[in-house]
Amino acid sequence: MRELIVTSLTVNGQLRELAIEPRETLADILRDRLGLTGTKVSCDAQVCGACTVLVDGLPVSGCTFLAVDAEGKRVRTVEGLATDGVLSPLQQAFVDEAAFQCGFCTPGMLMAATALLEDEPHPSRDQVIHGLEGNLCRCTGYEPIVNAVLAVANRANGANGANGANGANGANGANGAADRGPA
Amino acid sequence: MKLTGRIAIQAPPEAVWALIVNPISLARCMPGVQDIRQVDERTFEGTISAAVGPIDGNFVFRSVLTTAEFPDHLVVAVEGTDSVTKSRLEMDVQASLAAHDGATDLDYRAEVKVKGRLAILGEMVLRATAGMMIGEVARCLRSQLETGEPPDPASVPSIAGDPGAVAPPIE
Amino acid sequence: MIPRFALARPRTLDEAFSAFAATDGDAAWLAGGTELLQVMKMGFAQFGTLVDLKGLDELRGIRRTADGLRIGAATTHREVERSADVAEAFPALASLERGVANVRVRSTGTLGGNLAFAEPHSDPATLLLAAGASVELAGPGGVRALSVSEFVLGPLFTAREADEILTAIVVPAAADGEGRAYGKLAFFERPAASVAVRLQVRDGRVAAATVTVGSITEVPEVVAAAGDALIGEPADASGLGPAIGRAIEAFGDLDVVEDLNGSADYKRHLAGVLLGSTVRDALAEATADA
Amino acid sequence: MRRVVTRPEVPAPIGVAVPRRDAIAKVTGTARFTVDVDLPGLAHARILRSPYPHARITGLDLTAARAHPGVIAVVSSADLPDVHLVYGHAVADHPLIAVDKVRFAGEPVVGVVAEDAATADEALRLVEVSYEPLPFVEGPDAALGADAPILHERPGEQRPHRGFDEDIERTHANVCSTSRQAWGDLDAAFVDAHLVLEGEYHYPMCYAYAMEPYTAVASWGEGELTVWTSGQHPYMVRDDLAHCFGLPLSKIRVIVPYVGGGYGSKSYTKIEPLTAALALRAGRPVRLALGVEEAILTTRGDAAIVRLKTAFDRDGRILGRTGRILLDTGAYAENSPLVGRKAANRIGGPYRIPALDITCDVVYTNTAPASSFRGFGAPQVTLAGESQLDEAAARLGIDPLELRRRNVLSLRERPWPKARGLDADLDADLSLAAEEIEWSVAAGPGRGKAIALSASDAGSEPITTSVLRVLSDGSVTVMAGSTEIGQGSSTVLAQIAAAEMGLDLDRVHLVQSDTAAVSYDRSTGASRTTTLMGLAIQSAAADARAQLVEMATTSMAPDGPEVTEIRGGVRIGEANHDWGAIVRAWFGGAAGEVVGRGYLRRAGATAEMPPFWEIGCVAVEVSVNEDTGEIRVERLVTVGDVGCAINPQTAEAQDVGAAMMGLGMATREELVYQDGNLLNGNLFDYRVPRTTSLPELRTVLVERGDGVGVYGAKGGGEGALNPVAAAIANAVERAAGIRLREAPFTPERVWRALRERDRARAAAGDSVGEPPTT
Repeated sequence: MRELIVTSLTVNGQLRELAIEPRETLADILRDRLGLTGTKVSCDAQVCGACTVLVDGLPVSGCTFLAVDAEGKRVRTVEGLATDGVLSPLQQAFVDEAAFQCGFCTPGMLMAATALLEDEPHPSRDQVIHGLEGNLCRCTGYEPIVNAVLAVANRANGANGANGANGANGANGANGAADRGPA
Repeated sequence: MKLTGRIAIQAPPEAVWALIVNPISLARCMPGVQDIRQVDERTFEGTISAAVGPIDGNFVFRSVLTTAEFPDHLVVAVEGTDSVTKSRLEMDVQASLAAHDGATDLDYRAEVKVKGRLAILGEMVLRATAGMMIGEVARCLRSQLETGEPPDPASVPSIAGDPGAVAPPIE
Repeated sequence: MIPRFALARPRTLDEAFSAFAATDGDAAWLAGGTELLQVMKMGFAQFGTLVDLKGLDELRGIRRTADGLRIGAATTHREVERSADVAEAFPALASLERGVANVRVRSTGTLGGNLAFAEPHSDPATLLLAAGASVELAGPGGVRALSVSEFVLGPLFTAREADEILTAIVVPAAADGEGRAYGKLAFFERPAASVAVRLQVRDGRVAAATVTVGSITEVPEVVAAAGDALIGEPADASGLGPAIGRAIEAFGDLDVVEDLNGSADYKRHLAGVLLGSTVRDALAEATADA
Repeated sequence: MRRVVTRPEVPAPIGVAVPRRDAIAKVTGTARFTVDVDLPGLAHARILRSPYPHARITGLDLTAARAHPGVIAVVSSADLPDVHLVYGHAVADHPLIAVDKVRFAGEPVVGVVAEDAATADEALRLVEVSYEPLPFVEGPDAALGADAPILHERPGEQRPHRGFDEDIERTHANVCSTSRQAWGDLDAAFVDAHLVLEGEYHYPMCYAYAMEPYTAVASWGEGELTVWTSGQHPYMVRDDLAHCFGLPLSKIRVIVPYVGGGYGSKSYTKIEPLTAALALRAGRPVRLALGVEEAILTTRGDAAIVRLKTAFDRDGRILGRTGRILLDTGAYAENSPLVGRKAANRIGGPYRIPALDITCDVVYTNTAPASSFRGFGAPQVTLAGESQLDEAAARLGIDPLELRRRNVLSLRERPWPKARGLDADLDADLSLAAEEIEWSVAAGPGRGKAIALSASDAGSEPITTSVLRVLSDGSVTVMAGSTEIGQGSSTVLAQIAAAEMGLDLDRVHLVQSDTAAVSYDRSTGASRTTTLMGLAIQSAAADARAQLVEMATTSMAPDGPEVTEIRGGVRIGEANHDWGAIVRAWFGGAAGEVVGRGYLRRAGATAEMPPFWEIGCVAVEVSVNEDTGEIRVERLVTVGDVGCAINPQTAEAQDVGAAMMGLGMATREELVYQDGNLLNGNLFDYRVPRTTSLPELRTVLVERGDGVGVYGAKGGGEGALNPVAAAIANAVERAAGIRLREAPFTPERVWRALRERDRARAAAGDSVGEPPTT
């Protein structure tokens, strides 16, 4: 006998209602029930951050967050970052800086960085480094990821914000995405 | 993992020996023993339910008494499998008794090897679990022996290290 | 893969106890799930029912009381970390919480869940022990309060009965001239060694001191001799130097357990390294408004 | 990034950091990985693994598992009589599921296929297996003991893809393979020596932690097998599948979607035969998606013990080097015989060594199998080789940079008699590294600097093909069997095709890694793709262009003006025609297609082995925490000597990623076994670098056009990893006066070395002692 719990949640702005087994994780239902396979599961132990999604604005590990606990909550995934086919400034910065290689950590990294910037729009390099410490990337060595986040932060600051010293790439980033709307 | 320790018991060594050399009576002192049965003269099997960290499972075990030479040479090999992770526990226990002032010091040395997922719980958890079980055994031995009468020394069983030796009597 | 379970979602403590009782013991309490669900995934535990405590209002929220702080057990690390009350009344806890695991675990994991799990390589218990905190347990038979040392009995092992719920953590207010601090070193996901210090300064001298260690021993422990070594000493960082040396010597008696972080003597040494900086942090707080 | 470019001019878009072609898919979550492959009727598999490091399987009861609702198939080796169970591309010793016995804790014993993975998991718990434990062995020294338990009673059959020419010798029952590299008069070298250094160096078992764990989907239909896999080498996997299932190569289709990191750990065959066997018994398509904990038990890197002796003259010139390397391959050969071959080749480093004699034994132990891992033997042996250079420098009072300059090979000089001459100017690279790390400026207190080098005989066998199709609108589809594993091959190869056909990049489409659609490429590894697939594409493009020019002549100017090839087409008289116009004209309608092909083998420019030398050149500045023993790499310099950076951004990214991985392995990464169990087989306790590990970076790309590849390119992506551990060890020596020979340099190991140093100084009456500074 499988107990199913009818759960309503908003995923990337769309209200969804699903009958969910209690054991199913948010990553399970996003991937297997809603076809949102951008969210990836790697360590399955809340260490690597590949499955990071936002629930009511907070980053959580989709691999260990019970889907039934998303009842009534707003869930955001990598698929919800771009609007009308236009990349978010952070996504664009990831493209510009090549802040990915294999791409398996990227959805989680983008969500973690999105939460970071929503929480602190003007982070220092040190804040970015510490804010993303819980998201692993095995390909890049992190430098381009940190630069991409700082590029967006510096753009939000104006080209010569408080973090100008950190943002060697800020100017390039700003040019690259100047017409893509506010950060 | 190695465990060593001493249990001081206010009873003569003969009484302590009689109890520990007999798996059935010793089992009564082990917390969580569900059943124990004799396979041959030196082999016993049984089930212990125990909590190891988050794991609440049954350990099916088999113990073989390889040496029992009163008073200072008791060797038991125990191997068991837990029902939850199917991990395997191998334990070699050596015990010796020393008498002083009508009391007995039971010194034990155990080497425990864990094969399987249980091992990743780490030594801290395993050691603590073993420590709690040994504590229980010590309490039980004392409560059984420190009030009871010592047995007749002539009945104290002893077997040599080789398998052909005389088996201990089983109650 | 989390094994299948049924979910009960009570709204009150009484509903929770009934739900638990109905399972014939085949149940566990669920809060943030960061520890429990992980253990279930690893195949170490399986329960017919999880009783979710997140719907119990009485387990949530942080309150300042006349005696100190009362933190509902289901308060998340993030809520503790960002609480203005905690920042003011117990800044060392806020700072500790900023370093617990990672931002995702802090979003969902709860302070009560952390303590109830009693993972030996964990942050909060060591500081709470030094701070003289207690935990409140509610069971079908009533409510009881235990000190942290009474509560944490072993690694992954507490005094909580299976049908009891950890409802709150109560931290006494800092006395005048009191400072509390926590320090840790972590080489892997969890701390390798941690130290907490609570000390009180009167008339330029250390009047009271408690030193605790965590992650190096099976449970967080008060090292009484280490605290004693600080008492009566001048309350400035340089003046305390020799006393800190004596306090570190007291770590020699600890039963330190070797693990992947290192062997016993190395972990003991790390605790000693941490003690100096942690005492200085506690001292800074104690003398901040003096 | 600093670029040093002396190569000739290159056509667009070569040398340009064009945005990666996988960028949009990867930042929007639409990039498809194997775990995202879904099929109608897809069933899910889970694997029961041995808890024992070595045991005979004495009983198996699958009844309860088979009866569990939702279970489709429960499979042990006994259920696969129609499958050739033992595979292995080098040595066939690896059963796809345990047969009679298990050789490491974590070996697959039973597979369950069910409607969903949770049900399969439940059924696993109902399987009863009884084992008779056997004595087991950990560590290569123990495995070579006289009474050591034997893992493989019979040697596995040698197979053709072992990657080297000589036969595998089995000198001990637990020796999987032995390789020797030797030249010169070693005795003379040591007799003449002014200084002989001898030391033992340890390199740990490491886990690549590709964030995507091994995943495969298998589907049978009409006697044909289709497998989607996270593997790097689809064509090698196809070979093993053909062997296991007795099928012709043409009946097997292996498709590799985007791969979530490989670093060598996904080379060759992993779980594909098992997945296909489960699908065969289930009669349904099956997905087997391992978790990370299972992935760790599937493949790790070879641990190494290196006992090395090097003779120097009084000026620091190397006279000879000898030693023995023991590689711990775990339970199965996998690709370790080749790792062993390469370790023996690479231990000399890029130095002029008159005499050398190195033996490398690859040894079986009861641990998870080891195989290819980025650097491939080089990190293991470079720790030893480069450490001894700095040890010699210190003993002889010579600056370590100067000592390297005295020994380093010149351009075109052969490292050993039959090898290709070195295709790099390493003396110049050393200067660049020295400039960037500010070698002449002393490091601060508690800090030290070091520069280290490596050169790897890379590229693997040059067996590669490509098909380039010129479509009727003039756009081009390139078929290239190289896998996109994050290194950027989908971008770089398209850039090469665009440049060779004279097209804009958006006119080129690349199809990769589908054995039914794309012609053969040996492998995506050994840093070979840009160089070797690049050459195959270049040759396919030349073939297509030659055909098109010929077609233009016959169909567009049969009697007329001369046809000259121009960029992107031909000029006939005063008119330019693009490739599409020629296709349409020749076929005589609005349709048609011209197919160019490129074949690469050991011939011509790629006749000599190795196809190229992969260079590692790094510099570090480290600090040592005297209290805790923690090492921090404060600054990291990488000099990427890649001949020609087709895409400077991806070339730099590969270098930095490799160096950071090396940093993790040098300082923290190590799989720890105890009593036959892996104790830290999870991400809690196996620590890979994080954002907080990031040093201040300086990167240099060097492009001298000296590689064998297109526009003088040669491989990169592994080189920067290889010397990192040695560089850190050498820098620590200069920072703190301790010599670390056992990686990883964990805080405790460093702390112990510091204490030992203090004791030694105290004994020498030098109680404080200033550490030597750079």
